[in-house]
Amino acid sequence: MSGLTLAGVSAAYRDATVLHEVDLAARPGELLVVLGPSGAGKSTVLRVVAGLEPATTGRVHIAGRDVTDLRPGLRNVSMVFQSYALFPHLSVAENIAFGLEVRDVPRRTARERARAAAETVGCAGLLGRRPGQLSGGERQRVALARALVREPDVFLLDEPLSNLDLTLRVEMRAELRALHDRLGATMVHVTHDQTEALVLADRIAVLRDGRVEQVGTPEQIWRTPASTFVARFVGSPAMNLLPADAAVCRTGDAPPLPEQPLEVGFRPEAVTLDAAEGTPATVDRVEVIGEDAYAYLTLAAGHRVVARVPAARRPARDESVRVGVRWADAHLFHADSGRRYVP
Amino acid sequence: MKPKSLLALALCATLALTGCGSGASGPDPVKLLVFGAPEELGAYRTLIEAYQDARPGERVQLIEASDRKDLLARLATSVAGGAPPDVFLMNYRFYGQFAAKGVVEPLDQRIAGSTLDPADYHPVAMDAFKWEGAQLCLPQNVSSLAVYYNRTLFTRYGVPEPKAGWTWNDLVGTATAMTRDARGLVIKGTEAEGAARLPAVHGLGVEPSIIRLAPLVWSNGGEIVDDPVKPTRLALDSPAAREALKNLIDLRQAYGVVPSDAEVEAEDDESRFLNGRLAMLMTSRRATTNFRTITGFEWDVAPMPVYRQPVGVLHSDAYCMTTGSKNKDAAWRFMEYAMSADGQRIIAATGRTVPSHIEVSRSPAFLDPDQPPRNSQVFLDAIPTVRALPTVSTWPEIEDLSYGILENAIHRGDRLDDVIRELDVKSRPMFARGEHG
Amino acid sequence: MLLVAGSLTEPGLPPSPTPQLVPDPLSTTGYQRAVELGGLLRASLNSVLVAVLAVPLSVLVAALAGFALARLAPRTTTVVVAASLVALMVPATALLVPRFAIFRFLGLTDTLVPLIAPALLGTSPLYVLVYYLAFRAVPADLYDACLVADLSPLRTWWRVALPLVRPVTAGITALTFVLTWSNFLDPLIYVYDRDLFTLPLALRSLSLLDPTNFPVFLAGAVLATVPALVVFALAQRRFLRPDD
Amino acid sequence: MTASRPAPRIRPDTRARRQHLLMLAPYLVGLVGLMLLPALVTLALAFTEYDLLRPPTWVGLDNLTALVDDPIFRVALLNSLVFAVVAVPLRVLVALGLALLLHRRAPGVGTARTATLLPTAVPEIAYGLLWLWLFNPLYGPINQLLRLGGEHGLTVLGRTPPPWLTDPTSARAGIILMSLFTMGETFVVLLAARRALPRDVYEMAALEDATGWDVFRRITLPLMAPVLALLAVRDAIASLHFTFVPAFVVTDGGPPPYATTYLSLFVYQTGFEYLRYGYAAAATLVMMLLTVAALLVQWRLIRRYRRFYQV
Repeated sequence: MSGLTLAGVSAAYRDATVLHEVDLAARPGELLVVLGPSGAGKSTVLRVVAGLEPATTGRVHIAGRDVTDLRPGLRNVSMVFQSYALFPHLSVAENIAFGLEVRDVPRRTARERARAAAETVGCAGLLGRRPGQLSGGERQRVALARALVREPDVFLLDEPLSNLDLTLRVEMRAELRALHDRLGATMVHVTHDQTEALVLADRIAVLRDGRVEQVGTPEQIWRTPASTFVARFVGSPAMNLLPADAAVCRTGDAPPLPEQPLEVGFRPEAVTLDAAEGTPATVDRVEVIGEDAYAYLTLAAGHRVVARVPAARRPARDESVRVGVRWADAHLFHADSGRRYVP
Repeated sequence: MKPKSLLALALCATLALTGCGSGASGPDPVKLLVFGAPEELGAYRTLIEAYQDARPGERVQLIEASDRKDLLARLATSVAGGAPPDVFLMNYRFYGQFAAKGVVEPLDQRIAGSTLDPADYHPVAMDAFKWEGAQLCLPQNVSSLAVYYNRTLFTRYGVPEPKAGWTWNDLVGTATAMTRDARGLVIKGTEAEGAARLPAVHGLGVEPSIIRLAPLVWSNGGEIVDDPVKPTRLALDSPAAREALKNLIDLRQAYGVVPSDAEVEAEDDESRFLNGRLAMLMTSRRATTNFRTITGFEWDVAPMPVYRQPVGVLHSDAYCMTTGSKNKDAAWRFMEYAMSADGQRIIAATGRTVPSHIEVSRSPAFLDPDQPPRNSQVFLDAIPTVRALPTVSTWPEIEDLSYGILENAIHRGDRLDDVIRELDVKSRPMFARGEHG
Repeated sequence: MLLVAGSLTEPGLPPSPTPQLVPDPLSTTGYQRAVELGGLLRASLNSVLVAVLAVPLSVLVAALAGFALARLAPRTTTVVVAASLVALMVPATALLVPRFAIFRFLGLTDTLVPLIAPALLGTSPLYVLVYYLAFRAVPADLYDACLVADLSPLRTWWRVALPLVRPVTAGITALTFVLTWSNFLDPLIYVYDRDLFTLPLALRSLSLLDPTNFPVFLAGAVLATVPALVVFALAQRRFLRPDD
Repeated sequence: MTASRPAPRIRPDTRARRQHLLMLAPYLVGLVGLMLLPALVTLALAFTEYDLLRPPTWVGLDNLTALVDDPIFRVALLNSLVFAVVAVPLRVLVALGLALLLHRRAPGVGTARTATLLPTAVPEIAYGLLWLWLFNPLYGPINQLLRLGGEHGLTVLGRTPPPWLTDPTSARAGIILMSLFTMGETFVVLLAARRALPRDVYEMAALEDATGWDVFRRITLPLMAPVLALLAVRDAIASLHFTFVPAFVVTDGGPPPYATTYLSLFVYQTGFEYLRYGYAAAATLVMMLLTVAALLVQWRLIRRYRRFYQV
């Protein structure tokens, strides 16, 4: 069976610990997205798995093998770097076949497999070129092909889409997903882009300051964020977060609040501006994005809230509105730890 | 190519080279270190070939340095590194530092046990290489200064040729009469730079050095150093020495008969003579080899001019054996040959030397009437009068120092008192560091 | 003006070493005599031999060492780089005597080996440092990619790192060649045998000729310069081009 | 964050480490065996009296105190410093001028660049021989050129052409002149540095209608200052070494008494001609201390400009 397990893995760079006893597993054939802001240690996770950084504690298993003490080349992983790390002095074909030749696969076989891999990712027409002559998207494909050709136990992708422009990114995102579905390979994909994570992932692991904040399906991450951090990191504009006792008009079925310091989070979608008994608020500014509009409001008590409204029915600036929150879509968090409150 | 094979290739190449570098089999050849102009080196190669022909099985390797400084650097480095040459050729003025430091093997015992008879050689040369009573080196030549002159030019301008017994004033007069411009008119070359007419022929060439100055000072009754055996300072402040020095400087400063410094830099005296643009040149026998290539005019030698009594200065190079030599017996056999009448004849034939072997020096090998200079007898006549300069170990430094000061004196016209004082003050520490034999 | 002088002086060297004022009708005699007196032919062969062995070896050593420095732990690197900087300050004259003792101990005096030996330190530690900087400037991801592909360091160096710094190699090869080719002090001290003389040494004996013999020593200088110029011109095309 | 990761390091994989050390080994052998050890031996000898022929004897600091009183050493030191002060800025300026002139693509620029580099390629001895001829006071091309149009061996201005090799000032100037043409390496670095300057700054200047001089003074010079400073220091260090062959071959330390006796030549002469190796070693020590001082300056400059000039 293939798959990947990190058990209590810590890693350090110079003297600073960048990973704190991370436990993480990717099931065989699963596309696991590691999501987090810059400096969260996402890339370090990949590099520890690949063996490019040593783990100071814990074990790494790939396909059931303990690879913690193996050098990178013996772990049977492929990696797509953020910069693609194509060798500028080699042609595309040589780049793809590079890993095979090194393993003394016969030349002819290597070339055939390289061609096959190139076809899989749709860059077979580029085989004779040099990386310098390729566009960003083409380089990305070549890098993917180079990873594919090795038929590894795990694919490691380090922000492979971050250097592409938006259109291309959306396109490649879909292709990547399709590719994964076709290959059925175990992939670990690192990104800071929550949309990318939500679209691509079988499961998402949210990383914060070298610790795993939450692991779950995109659905779980979206619906039941385990902490205020996850809640705010996923979704754009970020989830509103207020003290639970703030004076907000709760609409829908709203159970009484427990008697402890809590924070309430709700996405802009959960805000209504025309609640009859709503909390009074002023509109600071309005952003229109196509059919939708986001209204930035200041509540009477001074809290700031973002609301999503249909563009056609957006309020004007400085207009006074009455705000209500659909309580069914609200999340409660412990005010001190930021963890989710489970009644 | 795989990187490993590349590495292997480089390694092999280096090894192969090491292998071929260490070269031929058999006993190590005797290493002979000499310096000289390319022509001079040819003379030593001839000698070595003759030796190897005469004694099959013996091998001598010539190590060539291009000048005395290179030779010193090589000798010192190789001695320090523990692999000195077996024999080196060294002027007595410079061998002091090696003698004082025990680098030169005393030869008395070997001489006693060989066919070589010290009495066969000019004693003044043999004595110059005695250090603390022991014979350290064997002089291959005994030479002194002479005045080479361009006979053709003298004939053309109707100036009487220099002859034995001439005085310093005669020399100045002759030189003045021979300093001519391009049209052949006598001119004064004192303002050579920027003057309307430059001399096309200069009357005299002389190096501003102690070895050139010494015989003049001695001839005038003066001394170069305070004590010839254990010198502590230059003694040029005596009236006799002052006069000789002043006269030397005046050649340039007052009479302009010697080329200016720029002219020397452009064309040194030896080539100036070779090119027929110098009437007289005061130099040693060494120049002869070079001058024998002259085809355009006739030339000859005359003795040095005299102040009060004729005195010459010794020029002598000797074969010295290093104490560190690992091949002393073979080295000695070569030295014996080089010093023998045969060996001396070979070197004499090149014209470069006045043989130290008395018999050879009087034989046609040296006095060959067919080879210029016709008047080689001049060199032999001078031998009884020659004196040696001190062999203090720091003499090379003193010569370098004095050369610079004298050069400035002659060409820049520094005040005589300053020159003498500067020579004295700056050379004292060098004398103080010196060791004597 | 200086530019004109600088550019014209050198290329102007080969055609006419004869000035107008001094008539020197036989311009090739200079070359003939230079060859005879200096033994320039034999010396050229020796110089070529030394260069052919020393230059590749030197570049190899420098490239390997520079790569290793770029990839080793910072502490090792710091020590070696500092030592190299110190070594750069040592004047050549300070090395002659101790080196002579070493070569004698190894029985290598009077061979060409001491002339090739400096290749062991890349001819000058400077070149190792240049390689070190060049290899360090290669994007880290490329090295990581090699690690993931299980390339040994040696193969990483050969397959990836070295091709990436080709301009540097061209430049260093040229400089190494020139340094080796014009090395003068080493042969002066270590080589006895006239048959092992290298060009600079042969030229040295020409430099003692009289100033009026300049056609001879200029001829020698020209002979010695041409190969260096050719190598340099070839190489500089490479190391000046990439940023064109 | 991947891109900003500093120098690549691998985990302490013993196999890779061993291979890397193996790759470093030949150089280490050479560095230690052929440079550091010999240098150390020589520096140790600075505290001895050693004539190369007899075993050295320990004299402590005597050599150094003697150096202080040695007029020749002082002259040599002064000569070296003067050379560094005069020649180094000139070399850097010439290189800078040429780099600025030749950084653009234009017809003939390639040839000019090659020409600028070529003198650097000439073997030192050959270069010395060449200049020996060029400087020849009567027959040398330089003075022949200067004499063109003048009469009786004078220049057009009616003055004597410089007696290159016989007058101390001219000789020093001559050595400096010789050194000016061998700034090829400096030129290459400056050329690269000039090209690395951001283009938009110059476009900005063009919009402001700045004159060429203004652009140079206010933009190019400040931006290139760190590189220039580094090169100057490097050159100053190197100048201690590259004065040797010219002084050895061309002027032999003269004109008298010691106009072009530089430290390097002084060390060679005292060590190998006068056989005062210990004393020469002490002078070497002084030379190296000077170099260390220069390096410290350089190091500070690097630290100051690290952001500017990423080595």
